[in-house]
This record gives sequence, structure tokens and C-alpha cells, in this order.
Amino acid sequence: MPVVFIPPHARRFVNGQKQIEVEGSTVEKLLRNLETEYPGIWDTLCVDDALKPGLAVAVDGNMSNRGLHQAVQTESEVHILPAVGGG
Amino acid sequence: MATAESDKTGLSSKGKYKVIGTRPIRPDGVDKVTGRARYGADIRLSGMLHGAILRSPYAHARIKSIDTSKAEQLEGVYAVITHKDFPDASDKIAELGEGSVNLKHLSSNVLADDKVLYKGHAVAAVAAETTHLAYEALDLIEVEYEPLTPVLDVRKAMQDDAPILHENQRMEDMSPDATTSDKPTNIYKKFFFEQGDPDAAFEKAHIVVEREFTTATVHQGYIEPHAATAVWSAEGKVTLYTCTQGTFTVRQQVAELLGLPLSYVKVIPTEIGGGFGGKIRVYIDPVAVALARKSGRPVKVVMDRASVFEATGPTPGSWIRMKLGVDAQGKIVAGDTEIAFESGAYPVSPIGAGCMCVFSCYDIPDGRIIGYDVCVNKPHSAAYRAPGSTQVAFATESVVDEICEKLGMDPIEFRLKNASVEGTRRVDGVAYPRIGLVETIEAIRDSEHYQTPLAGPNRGRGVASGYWMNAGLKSSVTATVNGDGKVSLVEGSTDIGGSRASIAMQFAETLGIPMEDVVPAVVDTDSVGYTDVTGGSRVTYATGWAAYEAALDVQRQLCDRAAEFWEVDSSEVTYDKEDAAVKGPDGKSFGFVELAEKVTQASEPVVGRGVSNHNEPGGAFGTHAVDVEVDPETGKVKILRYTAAQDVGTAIHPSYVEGQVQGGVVQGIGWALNEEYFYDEAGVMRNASYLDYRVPTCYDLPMIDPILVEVPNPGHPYGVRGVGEVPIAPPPAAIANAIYQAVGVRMRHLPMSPPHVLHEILKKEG
Amino acid sequence: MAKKRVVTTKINGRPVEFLCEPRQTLLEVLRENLDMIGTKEGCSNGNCGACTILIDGKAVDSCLVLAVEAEGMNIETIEGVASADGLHPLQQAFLEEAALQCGICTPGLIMSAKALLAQNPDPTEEEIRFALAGNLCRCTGYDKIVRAVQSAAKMGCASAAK
Amino acid sequence: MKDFEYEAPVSLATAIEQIAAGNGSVKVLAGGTDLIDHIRTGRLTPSLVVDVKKIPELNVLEINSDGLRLGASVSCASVYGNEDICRDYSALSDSCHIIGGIQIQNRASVGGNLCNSGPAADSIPSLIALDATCVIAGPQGTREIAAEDFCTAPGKNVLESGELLVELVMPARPAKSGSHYLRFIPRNEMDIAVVGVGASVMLDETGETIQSARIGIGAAAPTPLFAKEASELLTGLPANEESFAKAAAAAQEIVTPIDDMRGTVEFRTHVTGVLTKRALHVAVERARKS
Repeated sequence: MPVVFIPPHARRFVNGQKQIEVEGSTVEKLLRNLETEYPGIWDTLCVDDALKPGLAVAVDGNMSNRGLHQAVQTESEVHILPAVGGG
Repeated sequence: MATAESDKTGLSSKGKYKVIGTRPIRPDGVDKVTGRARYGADIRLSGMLHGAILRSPYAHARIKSIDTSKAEQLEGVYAVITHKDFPDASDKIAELGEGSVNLKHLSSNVLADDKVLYKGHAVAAVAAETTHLAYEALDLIEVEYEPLTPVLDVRKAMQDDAPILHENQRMEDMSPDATTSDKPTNIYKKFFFEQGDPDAAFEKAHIVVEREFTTATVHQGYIEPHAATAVWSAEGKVTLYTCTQGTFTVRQQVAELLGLPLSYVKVIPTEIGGGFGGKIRVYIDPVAVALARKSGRPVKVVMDRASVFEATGPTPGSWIRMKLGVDAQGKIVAGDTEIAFESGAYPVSPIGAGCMCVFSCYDIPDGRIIGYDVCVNKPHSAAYRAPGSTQVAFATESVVDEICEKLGMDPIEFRLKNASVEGTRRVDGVAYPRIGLVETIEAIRDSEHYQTPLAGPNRGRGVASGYWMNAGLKSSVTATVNGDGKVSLVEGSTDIGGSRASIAMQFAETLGIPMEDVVPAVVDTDSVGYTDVTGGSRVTYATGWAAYEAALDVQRQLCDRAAEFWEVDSSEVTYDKEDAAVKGPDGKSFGFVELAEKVTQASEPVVGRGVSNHNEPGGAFGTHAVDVEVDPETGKVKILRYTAAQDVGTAIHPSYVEGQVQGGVVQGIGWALNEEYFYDEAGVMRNASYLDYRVPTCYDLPMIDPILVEVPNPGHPYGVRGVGEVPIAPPPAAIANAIYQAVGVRMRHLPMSPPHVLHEILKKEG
Repeated sequence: MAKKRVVTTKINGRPVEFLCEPRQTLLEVLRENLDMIGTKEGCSNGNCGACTILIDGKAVDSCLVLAVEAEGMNIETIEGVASADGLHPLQQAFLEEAALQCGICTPGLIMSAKALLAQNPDPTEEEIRFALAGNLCRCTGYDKIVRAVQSAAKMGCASAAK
Repeated sequence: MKDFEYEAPVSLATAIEQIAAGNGSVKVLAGGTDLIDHIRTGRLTPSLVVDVKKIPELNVLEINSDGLRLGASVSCASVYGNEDICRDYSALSDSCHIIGGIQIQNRASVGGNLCNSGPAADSIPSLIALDATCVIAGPQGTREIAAEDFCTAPGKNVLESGELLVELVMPARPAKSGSHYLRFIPRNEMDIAVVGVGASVMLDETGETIQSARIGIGAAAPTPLFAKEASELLTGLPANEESFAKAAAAAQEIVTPIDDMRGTVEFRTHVTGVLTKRALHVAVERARKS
């Protein structure tokens, strides 16, 4: 099952857990599934059906610009990180 | 110069490719050495007016009124604009591919709304027949200000009683014990990352070192000032010539700020005279467009050098507290850091990246990172080559050096013991794919430089490593096969450092044709598919990948055409890139040139297309060694020798890869030794010129020796990793460590300019 | 407004007459009046060298010369460096050594290097670095630029320049 | 750039007339490397610019047994291109070799550097050390003033409205004399002096004893300074590091530097001493070889 690493500011919605295994084939599905079990986490990370501005998703260490639509594999690690600007 | 190859992967580029790894002359070279290449300020259109911008003399003030009537009446003036000429911007965040921007902030930065937030903040603009006249008109604009107290230092700006830049700003707290407050603050956001239990781990550490560091605001220092020329058509369409790292990004920002349909804005890239992250956000482009709209004439706006310093995005000054603990064997057991970046007049700064880079080079099982993004009365900070990484590398690598000294351990041995490898989990949680940090450390250890003892008084050697994550993002190219067997390659990545060559080479490699037979063109936003900025070290990786896809598309189309000519099924036809030929059954064969000619005469055109949006750019690491000599009587630091080892994935065009490393190192040396924004108490930058903003000259430097370590990126067809950014990160720390070896003082402030170094020497001598 | 002046000069070997205001710099006149945009503007106060041209064989920052001063002067700009026969050895060396990245400083550097090699056909690395100190480059770290000048000197640049 | 008229007189008399008639809103153009930037940025707004490069008296470059005559508009490159000056007036050629980059040196003049009267002007400490006299022409005729008395405040000098610096005259250099200028800058080129020291020494026949010395200091006070006590205390002392240190200490006594983007009070005061020692050291070495 994919593992979602819960960003520190969202951990209070998941009883302080740092990572949670959850079903889903996209980041969106993972977070929706998390929300059913842990209400409040969706609104902490997302707004208007997208990640909040300033946040980005990384799957297996790679930052993605696909946001919630990014596909995940069964063994994937998913991180929600600050968006990065380059030079 | 040396090229070390990785013997661990067996995937070195040498001998594997026909075109990749060679050093052809760049396609745009002749235009650039003969003065024919057109840069931003070189655009001249008939009927063109010249724009000029009125800027705030105050670092912090409320605008009470602006009277432009006298300027409007001056003979030869065609338009005067202020913030009121822009539609109300929403508080929406626009993603610019690399980084994002709040449109309301962007709009207020381009022309100030109710407040000016830094000296040089644009307030109004004029279009007139000549530049001289436009500047005369600026003197006739009357602005009434109510000056406010400025705050210029990140720590002061974080205090409770600090002057507030944005009354409606409340801190967004990303820490687990986040609380909300309704108090106005200059802190835009507090970042928090934690892995393991650092507090417990420090308890068990054998040695703990905790230090504070500060770094001054510095600028990218590109030699070409920003320049934009806008043409407004009666039907409401805009053509904009501009020197930018990203035409599509400019298109988006201009359209949003002026309320225009995206597709009505056509951005034509000129050549670009350097950017380094500073030519992504717009400053003058919307002004040129608004002036063109109001005057009905084409308008060119060119920034002067002082405005480039005072009013474009430098990279943040910072304060950093850095604490590391090691066990008796020299293994890092815990890390804890607090990082505060000056975002300038508006959020956001590259603090997020700084947090991700700060412990990136080491395996730190228990660590905590806290970051603050803080507004101060300086221009809104922007990206600068590996944004955020240099500041934090200075802190981390300096403390690592101090720990090595306390342990009595060689800094190379320490790094090899603690270096991040594939699978190492960073404190922000991400685990690395295959990376080449260890190989760069070994390359330095084995280098002739490191193996040669350094002799002489007041001399010292320092080592430091650095990291940048690199970016993937979106790119598009099209490739038209011409009747003469050459290919027109159309791309959207503006070429700052030879990317026409590195993209064309990957295309040529894929088809097995000579690079010289590929004619690249960097075109406008109407003429190529969406392409993200030339930044994030992504162009050779991502646009190169798009070119690879386009070449595969060309292969497929050529095979189909050949199949038609031969009247066979296309499954029986293959493309042989070794011979640059299409091969069919019964020994049938068309050479590339032959088929190109035949297709052009008697078949549908062959137009290949390639897009990419891959996200495995392969982070890049570098390890540097530097020898310095310090004049103990003046504190002046001389760079005697510099070697930079970097994991470059695959070096497509080694000369330009070396050039990226050398250029990044020298920018890092400038940051280390002399570059800084020097403000007076009123918030006026006292050194807004190349005279006193001291970028290194040729006479200040030795040759810079790059060692290209090639650990191919498994996430790219040719193993490309971004190379441009990471080399700026290690130099300040490496030099600080060398200064300590030379004269025994630990420098914890950048720049390590002579007055600072001498001060420490005198303090030490008592 | 001050009266415009007619100035007679020689630019890249050919006589050129232009009309200018006293307040126009030679850089401005080259670029705006004469459409010779090869000479670049980086700072306008003599600290970056992007606008380097040769006046009577000597390198100067054209942003710090008034166009009216150019009366009777012999001016060389980047546009006059290559000939109909091809590139100047310095230009060729800059290409082969990859001595440019963004290229904005390149015209100025080539002009400074040309003045150096005309005076000193076989300069040391130290002499090259001193001669080019007035030309800032932010991309390359100068390494390949110095090598390009060394390589051009080896090609016998001084004689080829004549 | 603000509008202005331009004249390029070929005689001194015409130049003085034009300058005098301008009533203070005239600026004199020699190399222009400071002036043109000042006009561009609006720090100066002359109505007339008088280009003095075509006036013969301002182009004099003469060195003989009476000494050196240096016309006010002679370029720095011409100064260090002259072997005699490099040999006998080394401090001056040292200065000219480090003002700006080569592009600046090909235009900028010593006279212009003096008239611009910046506290950090590189040529002025050398002119002071070499005991230069400034020859000034004006509607009332010609007058002379010592180089150390020329500047009165940052950017200000003794020139009255309508006056023009014509030339700089330096006395002949006897045997066993030597001079040197050096400055501290953060980079190795293209900077303004953070501190600059010019020193000239005359030794006795043995080359071991200092007969006389003159030390000029730049960037450490509102105007370049003649370090009188530091200079005079050297008379009769052995030409060694101990004596240089005494002079350095005396030089540090008279400086009144500021904190700015180029250096701190602490730094400038300390480095004044360091550079005084180093300047004297090289000047003595040169004197011994002369």
C-alpha cells in the first residue's frame, strides 16, 4: 500500500502519526481516503480541489507538478512538501 | 581539467555515444561573437517610444497622492501610468512552473499600490519620444509620501514591535503545535520538518556544536539589465519582446496582471544576457504593455543598472542557527536548525528549498528543521542559482568543519562516513534515488589538488559539499525534416548558456546524424508548445528529453514513409541510428539524407513532435576544495586554487558543463568574499552599482578546475542530471573553512570581506 | 534644447557622419542613431565593460564618452572585427573554447582582448587577467575566456588583426 | 540625461572665458569618466560642458631637470606609458595604473581625478607625496597651490568660479629617491580605494638613512591628507621597518575615517598603518635602486 508522509502541521488530524498506509492510485485518492478516516486533513492540505498554494507533492522522492493527479504505485512514498523555485 | 568517470555504474558516457560527449561549436555562437545577436535592449521598432519608471526614494512609506498632470503635458510625452492603470488583481496564486507568485503582490510590486515597501519601488511610468525626455517627465510627477519606519534585518522584522509591512498578513504555521494568531506580522510562514527524536539524540551525542550564521542579501548580477518592448494592437492583442528565462511564464504573468486572454499575449524571446533565477518574475513587461496600450505606440522599457540592483529580486539575506551532534566515531546522530530568510517586500522567499537543502548531504537519522519566511523593506527576493542552498550550506558545512576539527578527523573521511547515498532519508522525509555525492567526495580526495600539500604561511585549504534538487517540468519541441537532410528544431527554452547545443546534440544522437545538421531555433509563445522556464537546471534534462521524443517521432515517420515507398508493412522497417538510416526487408535501406530528400519531393512532410513532463531530474551534488591565502594585516582573502567535483549525470557538451561549474563557483566566490547589499538606516542601498557591488573580476581569480563525475541519472534516456545550480552552494563554506586553516578565525557572516575578516583576526589577537 | 552637432568620424575603417545631441553618449549614438547594437550596455557608468570599443586603438567604455567628443576619432566596434574572409582569431577562439555562455559581455571582452593583443601579442595569464579586469562576465567564471585569449594569441592574433 | 551645451575650445583663453561666462553652471570635461556618470544620474546638472582636451597647455607632458609638468587632461595611460615617469615618479604611475580598468585609464586624467576631489582619489596621495603644485588659471590670471591644499571637502576644492586647473608641476627627483602608491581594495581591480597611501623618500648616499619623506593618505578623512608629522619624523631615521612603524603610528593618529560600504573605522585606521609601512618599504627599495 502507498505510504503518505503526513506533514507536521497536519499530524494533529491523524493522532500525531508521521506516516500512514492508505489505498489509492493517485495522490488525490490517497488524500480523499485519508479524509474519510481522519476528517480535517483534506482542508489542511487542499483548497478548491487542488493542493494549497505553496505546497507540492513528491512521489518516491521526485517533485511532481501534477499535484493531486500524480499517479502512485502500490509501493510509493508520498510527501507533501513546500513548492520550490529554481534559478 | 579532468573528467573522472564512474566505474561503479559502468554507464559512463565515454565511447557510448556519437554526438553526446563531444564539443561542437554552439549554433548561436557566431551571432554572439560578432555582435549580431539581439538582446532585450536591441529591439527597435518603427514609431517606438521609450519608457522610464519613477521609483520611490523611501524604503517604507504610504503613498498619499500622485499627480501626473504636469508630466502628461510635457511635449513628446505620450502616456503616463500608475497602479490605477492595472485592473484590480486578485489574491490568487499563479504557479510559474518553478515557484509561484501571489498576483496581488506581483501587481503591487510592478507599480506600487497604496504603499512603497523598498527604496526603488516603482510608482509611475512614462512613455516619451526619447529616453532623455521620458526621464525629464519623471521629474514632473508629484508624489506625496507619508514616510514610515523601515525594517531591514530579518531578526528585527520578526520581533513583536517591528514595523509591519503588510497589515493583513498573519503567520501560517506549519509546525505540529500550530496556533493561530490574529496579530499582524512580518512572518509569512513558519516551516517545520522533523525526523526521529532529535532532542533525545543530542542527549547521547559525543560532541555537539551549535553556531549562528548570517548572510547578506546578494544579487544574481546578470550583465544585461531587464528590457521589454511591447506592441499593442487595436484588437487588444499584445506582442512583447523581452529577455526572459521563460516566455510562457511572462505570458501568463502579463495576461493575469492586465486582464488579457492568455492567447492574446505573444511573447517573443530575445537573446538573454544572464538570468540565474532573476529573470522569471516580471518587473517592466506589464509596464511596457500598459504604456503601449495607453499611447497606441510600441514602447521599449530598459532598466538602468541601479534599478536592477534596487528593484529586481536579489536573493535573501539570512540568519541561521545550526546545531549538529556526532558520536565518538564521527557519525552524525542529530541535527537541529532554525533558518530565517528575508523574503523582502513580499512573500515568498526560497526558504522551502533552503529547508530541503540544509541537511541534504548527510544521513541524519534524528533531525529538526524550522524555517521562517520574513518580509523586510528590501526588494522582493527571487531565485538565484540553487535558491536557498548556498546560505544553508554555509552554515552546515562550517559546523561540520568545526566538528571534524574537534574529532581530529579529516573532512573528507568525515564526509564519506556521513554522506547521503541512495536510500538515505532526508529530514524532510524524502528518500534519495541513485545519487553521486560519495563519488564527488572521492573525486576531490583523489584529485591532484587535494593530494598536493599546501605550503606557506597564512594559507589554508577548505572543503565543502552542496546539493540542489533540480527540476523537470514541461517542455515542447518540434522538428521538421528538410529536403537537404537537415532538421529545423523549434524549441521554447531560451538559451542562456549553450542549451541550443545541448538540446540539438540529444536530438542528433537519437537520429545518429551530425549535430551540425540540426538547426535549432528558440521561438515565441505562438510558435511552439508550452515550455517552462530556463531554470532549475532543467533545460538539458527536460527540453533535451522532448527533443529525444521528437527524434523518436521523426524515426517513426521516416519508417512509415519508407514502408510506403517500399510497399511493405511498416512493422518490417526499422530506424538504425548507428548508420542514420531506415532499413527494410531484403537489405532495403535509405540513408537519412536520401530519405529526407525523397520524402520532401513525394510524400507528406516529416514533422516530429516531442513533449516532456518528467519529474526525475536526479538531484545533483558537488564537493569542492579551495586553497586560500589570507593577508593577516588586512583580512583580504586570495583564492589560490579551486577544484570543483560534481556529479553531472551525463555531460552532453562537456565544455558547457564545465562552464556551468566554473561560473557557479565564481558566483559563489563573489558571495563568499565581497558581494552584499549595503543599506543605510533609512533603507537606501548605498552600493547599487558594479563599482561597490563587487562581483569578481577576471583579475581576482585563478583557473577553476572542474572534475565532471558522471553518475548517469536513471530517470533520463541519456542519464542527464541538471548541472547549473549546485556549484554555487559549496564555495562560501569551503572558503570559510580554508580561512580558518589559514589564520585561525571562524567566519560566520557573509560576505567574508576584509573588514569582517580583519575584525576577527584583531579580536583573536586581542 | 542644445543644438545638435554633426560629428565626423571613422567607424570600422569607413567615414561616418552623424548628428547628435551633446548629452548623447557615444554608446547611445552607436546603438540608437547608427543601429550598431553589437556594443552592449550593462551599467552606464564604466564598471562592466560591456560597451567597450576602441578609439584610436585604445579600449574605452563608450558609455563614458560623449558622442560629440568623437569628432575626428577612429572608432572600432565589434561589428568591424570579423572580415569578409571570416571570423577574427579571437572570435574563433571564443567559439572553440566555449568562452561565452549568455554572450552579453562577449563583444566588450573581444574588444578589450583585441586591444591587448595588438599591444602585447604574447601576454601571460596575469597580463590577460589584468587587461580584462574592466570587463565583467557573470556566467563563465572567466576560465574559458582567459584560455580563449591565450589560444588566440597562439594563433598569431596580432598579425591576423592587421 | 539632462540637456547641456558643449564646447571644445582650442585655447586656454577661450576656455577661461567660456567657463567664467557660465556662472557656475559649467563643468569641465577631461576624461569624463566621473563627469558623464554624474550628469547621467543627475548629481550634476551643468548647462555647459567645456571639453578641455584640445587645449595645448592641458596636454603638456614634460620631464626634465626642473621636474615634471603634467597637463591636467593627460590620460592615466599616457602617464604610465611614459618610462621616465615610471622610473622617477613611480608613485604617480602606480596610481594611474590602478584607477579603474584599462578602459578608464585610457580616458581618465590625473587632473580630472584631482578636480573631482573625492576623498579616495588614487592620484592625490601620490601628488602630495611627490610635492606637486597645482597651476590654476582664471579670469584674474594664474595662481599656484600645493596639492595637499587643493581639496577642501568631499567633492569640493579651491577652484573659484571661472577657474581651471591647467597643470601639475612636481620637483625634480634627486638620486636615491623613490616613491610608491598602494591602496587597499577588496578586489584586485575596479574598486575605489578603501585606504590609499603614497610615500616618497629621499635617502642619503649610503641608502641607509632617510633624509626626507612625504606621505599622502587617501580615503581616511574628508579630504586626502598630507601626513606631516609622520613624514617629518622620518628625517634622519634609518630606513628600516622600525622607522616605518613609527611613521605608520603617526599616520594613524591623523586619520578620521568613516564607516561605509567600503570599510569600517576600525579597518581604515588599522590599514592606514599597514599601508604606510608597505608604501615606505617599497619607496625605500626603489630609492636604493635609483
